[in-house]
Amino acid sequence: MVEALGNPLNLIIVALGVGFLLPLIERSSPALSRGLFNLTIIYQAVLPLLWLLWLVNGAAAQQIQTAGIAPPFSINLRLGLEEAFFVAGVNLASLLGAWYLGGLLRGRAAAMSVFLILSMGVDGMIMTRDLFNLFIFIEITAIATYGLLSLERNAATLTAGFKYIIATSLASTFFLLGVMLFYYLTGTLNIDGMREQIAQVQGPLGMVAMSLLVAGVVIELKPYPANGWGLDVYESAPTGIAAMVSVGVSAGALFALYKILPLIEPFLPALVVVAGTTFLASNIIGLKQNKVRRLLGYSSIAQVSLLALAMVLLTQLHREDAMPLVIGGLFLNHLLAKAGLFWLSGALQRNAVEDWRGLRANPLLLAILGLLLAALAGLPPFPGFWAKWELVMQLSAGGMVSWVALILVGSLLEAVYLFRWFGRAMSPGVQLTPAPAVAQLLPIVLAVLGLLAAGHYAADSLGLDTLWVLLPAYAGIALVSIDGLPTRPKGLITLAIVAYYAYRVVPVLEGLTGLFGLMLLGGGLLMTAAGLYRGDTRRGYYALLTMLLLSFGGLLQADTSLEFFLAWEFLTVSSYLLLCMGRDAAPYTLAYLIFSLAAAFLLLAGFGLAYAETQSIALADLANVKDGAAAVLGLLLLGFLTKAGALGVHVWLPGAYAEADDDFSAMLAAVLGKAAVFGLFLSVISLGLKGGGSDVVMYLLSWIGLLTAFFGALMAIFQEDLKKMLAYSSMGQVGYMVAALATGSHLGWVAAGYLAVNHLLFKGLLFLVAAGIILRVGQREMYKMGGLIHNMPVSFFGMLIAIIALSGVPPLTGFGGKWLMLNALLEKGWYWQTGLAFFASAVAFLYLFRMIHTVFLGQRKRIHKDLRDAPLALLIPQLLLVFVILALSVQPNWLVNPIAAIMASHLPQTLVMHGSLMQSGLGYWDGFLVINVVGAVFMVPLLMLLVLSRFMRVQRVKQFNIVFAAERPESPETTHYAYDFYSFYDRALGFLVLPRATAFWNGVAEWSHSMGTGLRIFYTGNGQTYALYILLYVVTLYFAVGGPS
Amino acid sequence: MIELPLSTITLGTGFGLLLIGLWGMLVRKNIIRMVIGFSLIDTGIHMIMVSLGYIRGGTAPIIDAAVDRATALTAVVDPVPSALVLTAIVIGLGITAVMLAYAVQIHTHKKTLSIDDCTDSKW
Amino acid sequence: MQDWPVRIGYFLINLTIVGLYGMLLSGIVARTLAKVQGRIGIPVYQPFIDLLKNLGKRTAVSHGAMFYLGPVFRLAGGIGTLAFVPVLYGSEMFSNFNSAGDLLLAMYFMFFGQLGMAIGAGESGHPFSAIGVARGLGQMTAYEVPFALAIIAIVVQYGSLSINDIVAAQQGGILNWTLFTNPLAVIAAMIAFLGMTGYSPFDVTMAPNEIPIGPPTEYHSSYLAMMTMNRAVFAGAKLILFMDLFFGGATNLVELVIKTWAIYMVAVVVGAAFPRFRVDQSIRFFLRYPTLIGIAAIGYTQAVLLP
Amino acid sequence: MAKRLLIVLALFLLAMMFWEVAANYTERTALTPIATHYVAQGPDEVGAPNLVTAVVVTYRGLDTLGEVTVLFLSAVAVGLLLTMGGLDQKAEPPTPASEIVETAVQYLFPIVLLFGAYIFVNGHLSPGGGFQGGAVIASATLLLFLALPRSKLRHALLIITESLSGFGYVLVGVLGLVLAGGFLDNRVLPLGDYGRLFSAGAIPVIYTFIGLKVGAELSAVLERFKGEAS
Repeated sequence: MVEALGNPLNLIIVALGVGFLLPLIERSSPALSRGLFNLTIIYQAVLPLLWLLWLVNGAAAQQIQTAGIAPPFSINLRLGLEEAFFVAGVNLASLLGAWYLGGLLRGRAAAMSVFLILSMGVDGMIMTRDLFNLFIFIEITAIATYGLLSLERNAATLTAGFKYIIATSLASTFFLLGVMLFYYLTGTLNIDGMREQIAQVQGPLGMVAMSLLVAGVVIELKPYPANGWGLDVYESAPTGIAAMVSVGVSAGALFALYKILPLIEPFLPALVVVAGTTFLASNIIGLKQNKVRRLLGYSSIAQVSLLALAMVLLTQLHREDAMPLVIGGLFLNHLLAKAGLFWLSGALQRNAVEDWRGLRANPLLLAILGLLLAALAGLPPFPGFWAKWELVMQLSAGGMVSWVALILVGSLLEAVYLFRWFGRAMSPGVQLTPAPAVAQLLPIVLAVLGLLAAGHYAADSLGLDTLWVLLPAYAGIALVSIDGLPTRPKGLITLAIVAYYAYRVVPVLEGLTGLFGLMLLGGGLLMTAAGLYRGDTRRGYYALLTMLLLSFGGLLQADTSLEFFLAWEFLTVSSYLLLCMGRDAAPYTLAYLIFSLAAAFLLLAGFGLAYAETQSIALADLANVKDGAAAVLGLLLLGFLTKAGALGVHVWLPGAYAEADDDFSAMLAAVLGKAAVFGLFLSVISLGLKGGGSDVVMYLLSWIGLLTAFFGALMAIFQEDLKKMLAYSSMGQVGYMVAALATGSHLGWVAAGYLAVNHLLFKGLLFLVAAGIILRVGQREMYKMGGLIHNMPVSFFGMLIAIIALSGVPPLTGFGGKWLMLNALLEKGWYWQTGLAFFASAVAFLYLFRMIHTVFLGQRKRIHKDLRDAPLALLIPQLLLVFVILALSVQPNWLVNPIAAIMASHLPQTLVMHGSLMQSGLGYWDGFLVINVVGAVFMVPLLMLLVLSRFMRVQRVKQFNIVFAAERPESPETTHYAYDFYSFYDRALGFLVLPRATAFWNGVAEWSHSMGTGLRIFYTGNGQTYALYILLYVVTLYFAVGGPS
Repeated sequence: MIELPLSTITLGTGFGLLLIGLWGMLVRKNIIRMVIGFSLIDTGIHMIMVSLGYIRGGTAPIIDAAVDRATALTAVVDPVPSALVLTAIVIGLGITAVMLAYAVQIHTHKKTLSIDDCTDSKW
Repeated sequence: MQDWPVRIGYFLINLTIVGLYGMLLSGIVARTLAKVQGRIGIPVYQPFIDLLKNLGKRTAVSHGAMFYLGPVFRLAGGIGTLAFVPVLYGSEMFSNFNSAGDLLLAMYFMFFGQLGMAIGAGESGHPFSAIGVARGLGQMTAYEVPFALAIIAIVVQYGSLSINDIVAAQQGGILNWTLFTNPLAVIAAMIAFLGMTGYSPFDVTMAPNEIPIGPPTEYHSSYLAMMTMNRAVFAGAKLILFMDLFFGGATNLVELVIKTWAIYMVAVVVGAAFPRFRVDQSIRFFLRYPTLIGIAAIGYTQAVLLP
Repeated sequence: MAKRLLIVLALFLLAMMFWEVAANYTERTALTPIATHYVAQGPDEVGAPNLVTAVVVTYRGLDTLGEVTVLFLSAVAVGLLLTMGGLDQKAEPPTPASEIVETAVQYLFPIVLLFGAYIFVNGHLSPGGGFQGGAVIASATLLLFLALPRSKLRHALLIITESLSGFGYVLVGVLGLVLAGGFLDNRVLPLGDYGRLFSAGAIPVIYTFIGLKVGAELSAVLERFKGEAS
């Protein structure tokens, strides 16, 4: 009996038997028919899952005969691992889908039967090994879909349905013709039999047969541009049905393609082109789309064609062993995420993307949306991430670099429109309509959970220490569950977790990773602690922050490029979401994400190229790359530079740094930016010293670094917004590090490490001071402040120390960085760059002075009379940073010696230390002596002034005790010279900082949008035109591949 | 003049019907006419299917008094395409019925049967 | 290496000499300018009188702590710069604390006083101070470029960042001076020098007619006295630096006086002859030909001097 | 016009493809190995003289089950589409048929039904079968509608017939799985005497189910299209 229940054929038998009976049963007992339907659909889902389990555990693939007669004389089916996987996926989706559809199905026996038979039809498409039988199942699926489409009765659905019928019936007509020709040529209908007889499929008839067969299946997969009919259905069908079409029917078609691949060898290249074009075109057109369902339609088509692309490419490469992870991962990802999103859009009854505003008021829905979108975009820990990784590695190893590029570009575009949607949901807006019923949400939640589980499993299958590498995500999820607590306890919990984590992790790290471990985790802890000054509700903030900080650990501990990339993506995701929490961050978050993802994809491409050469994903093996060293280095550097905000790709930076929450800005600029520097270090250490092309890359890098430094500083001086100024300043400072790294000398790398530490200290300090100011003043426009030194002396002191440390004026830490860097540049013989570095560091004085002057000096506004200094929670971290800066100023060796030792393990040491005296090849510097001399020299006039004024009763004067234009001014607004402070500089050099990069990227965006417009002109909405495209597709395929003999 | 084999003629006719049907489907604006076009395509396909299964000089694959088992192997046409065509006909019928039902509903909702007016969703 | 008290003593001697010399120099300059403009002008000792007068005056007002510290920073910057530059070549007594750092240290330390002063002046709340600082800093970024390029050129030329090494390399005859071995660098540096001294045409920072004396507007009495002192020391330090780098340094005080006086006169003469640039004009000026000359100097050094 | 040109071009190219097939097609002179098996072994394995039926019902029984499913689905789809808020109700009342026709139909209707039943019961012996029989039955319904537009079918009966015969078909298939060699094996019943009505195992049973089901479904479809006009 149990055995009978486990017969895979039951998938067909039970669905049909129940399907036929339901209308009858409904007449006597609707409740019974519902119960039977539920039972059946659960059975249909459980059975293949069990089989999957058995097969994974070593059961043999099932060959199922019918009619008691052996194939090829009868029809046979197969349930192997891949079939079981697809069937289980599809049936799971239809189970959840039926649950979601609920009311639409219930009470309509006819609809329930059709739904059952639809998923049965897909199962059949997957399992059958007979070509004509495949055609039957295709038709069953198609007609069931036609029936379900009619559940919603309006003009759009009906016309879309009719177009769908025309298209699919044409496709199956061609398929049928192809099948018949195959039968004529091979004398069998059995797919395995045909494979044996494949030699017969040749000549003019073979060509036509193959092209018809391919066309039939390919059109089912909705290739661009012959896919308008599919999109119309996605847009107008009931969401539950659209989801089934998108995931179920497509899965069947995909599997059909998989089955016929061996029969159509000559068409593989054409298939690749078709799938690639469709993937790219759909994603480009998606950019223009502002209705969610059609958007999901484009995404669906893109994902399915990506699956097809991966399938065919891996077949061509004979890497079938990679298919389970790649195809399985991508499929499951698409299945659950896409269905979940369709359901969500239906449950919320919002179609226009614009209508999703205000979803942030409901954290649960927002979380669901975010997780599903993240999954769809291929972010970790979801299965798509692992699949994409493996795919890129395999394709790179196979030398298919241009396909890697296409896949990455397409994925990026997809992320753009998906996260634009998410951005809308994060924007403030109207309150939600009443929240959807739990019954509708539950399947969606289950889909999310399924995705998480699948992601975990996929990571396992890659042989990772899954719990450990996914720790950031899990910790984040765990913290979400205590999100109800008040803010400060949550902050303390985060601190405790991260502190313990750092305590465990940092001591284990060595060398460079140890240095960055201290910086990233130590700095992260400090900034987190500073964030405790905020007591307002910050939903999810600490959960994400924990994720971010733990990902630092992942980044540092990564031994393989996979682990590195994973941690990197975690960083991207968590920082993006944290950024989204900024009150007015919405317009900037998308740019942040796009550039971050672009950076990540560049890294991925770089790692892929490295893997292609070394067949290893160990980071240590990056150094073994030889021929492709320059290319790998270039890609990695481009990726890290994008994340670091180098000139040209910096456009995301100011908005992001400025609009993030104030304490998170400090984290972003001071700490997170160092992750990119770490990456730069990593790539340069592994690949920068290989000579040849690498030298060119490093030379270019030096220019990029210094131009970034210069333009960062130059743009900073024109900002009125305090945080934007700091943002540009950060950009510039990173430029120096880049340039120092580019030298590829011991001295230069010491400089880079020193600059990084120093930047962490002073930029963290500056952003924290800024946070305090903004908290008190409620403003970011600097010219609306002024004279705050009297109210906020400690903050002033902090900023003073920070700007001296930044400016590079001795005796504070900044000079050490400048000295090391300039020495390194000069030693390298990069004189022009050195000149530019001088210029850039001089320009920095301008914004530094402006910042401290405009905020703290000059005339105080009347409304600011009673402001107090920043809260203690902010001041203590500031003072800590001040203390560290001062300590390192007195003893620069405490910093330089360890860094020099670390770098000496990579390069011969050129920086020589005699006690406190440092010697480079050109010059020398004794930091300890300098600060003593300066201290002493400072004492002289100070004492002098003290002595002199002892005899005088110095009186503190009132604010307006000045004479200005022969008047005593009365109003601080007119007297505080602050707005457009460097207008003359603008006149002199302003032409350099016209927003060219922004214009360029806007141009790119506009261009892609108009590409989208251009590409979608094919979608006229006319069913006849669509039929014509299909016809043209068929003939094009035929003539492109072979044509008449 | 070369004498064409029987099945070549039916094959050609099938292709011809298919093309005519396609023409109807692509050019006629009236949905009902498009459905008729589809029916023609279907019929064309069926003719092609049967033709492909034809064996020179064969008869219906029914083994009874007319064709005994001994000679059957050389006397009958391939039964498989005949079986398949039966299935295909039924499926074609099913699709045609659904198409017509859609046409009826479209007419109810839009008061038109012109395919050019059925562009509710695009881009 | 001697004991600290001795070194400090030496430095104090240096400081005094340079300070006095700087004061004298400003008197001479004032006098010279007056002659050029057809006035009688002040006696050369007038700066000393002014200084004493200012020191003796009572100061009654302060705008706050930073305002108070501004002149301290300023003067410390001047003295410090001097501390890091060797005054006479080959003399231990006149080598100051040159061992603390190389040319880069001296270059960056020059900003110390400027920045401190700017912040102090800012607290006064006087718009003229802010305007003056803005202009001063803006102009500074511009003349820094040819100056830095010239420095790079000679560092390339002499293969060292050490001021002592650079002076040493110029010994043994007038033709060994940078002035003759690398004239392009010297031209670039001297144009930058014009900007540094703040004489016309680059005197828009102080611009006595527009923003009465700019940054120090609110400073008076002993504050002003300290600034006057600084101007003497700082000018002296800068002159010595230029002399060391471009004019062969000096081995005795007489040589020092002659050379620095001559260098200073360049600025004075030019200042007497040209009207004032607007600040954006001067920025563009420095970034045009002087910068090109600086670039040419590096090119020349690399292409002609090194091989 | 450009579109028309494109259509012509597409059809021309398609015609070229077809020409390739037709021109290179050679009429087959021998059966394929599989067909040979059917012809040679079919009568023994399946016991049906009509080999097409043998292939349809047994060898490719799954296809046929699918085919029945397709028909079922399209009947349901038509039902879903045309019942709820369905047809235009403003159609003119149909003109009644002449008395001769009405009378003739009363006599013909049962005969046509009987003929349909004959066709599907004998499907394994002679040309015909469940689908053909079912279609004939449906043509009886059509005749009825043409002659007596106001006539109604008994829905309950239709649904019961449809459901039970469909279920019965599946059940017979399952019996094959349990009692004989596999799903849809016709040898659950004895093959009987070759060429007799009660022979070829379950084929006549299956064809009966199919005939009833197809007849019921097509009739239902016809009634849907007729609408509620009355």
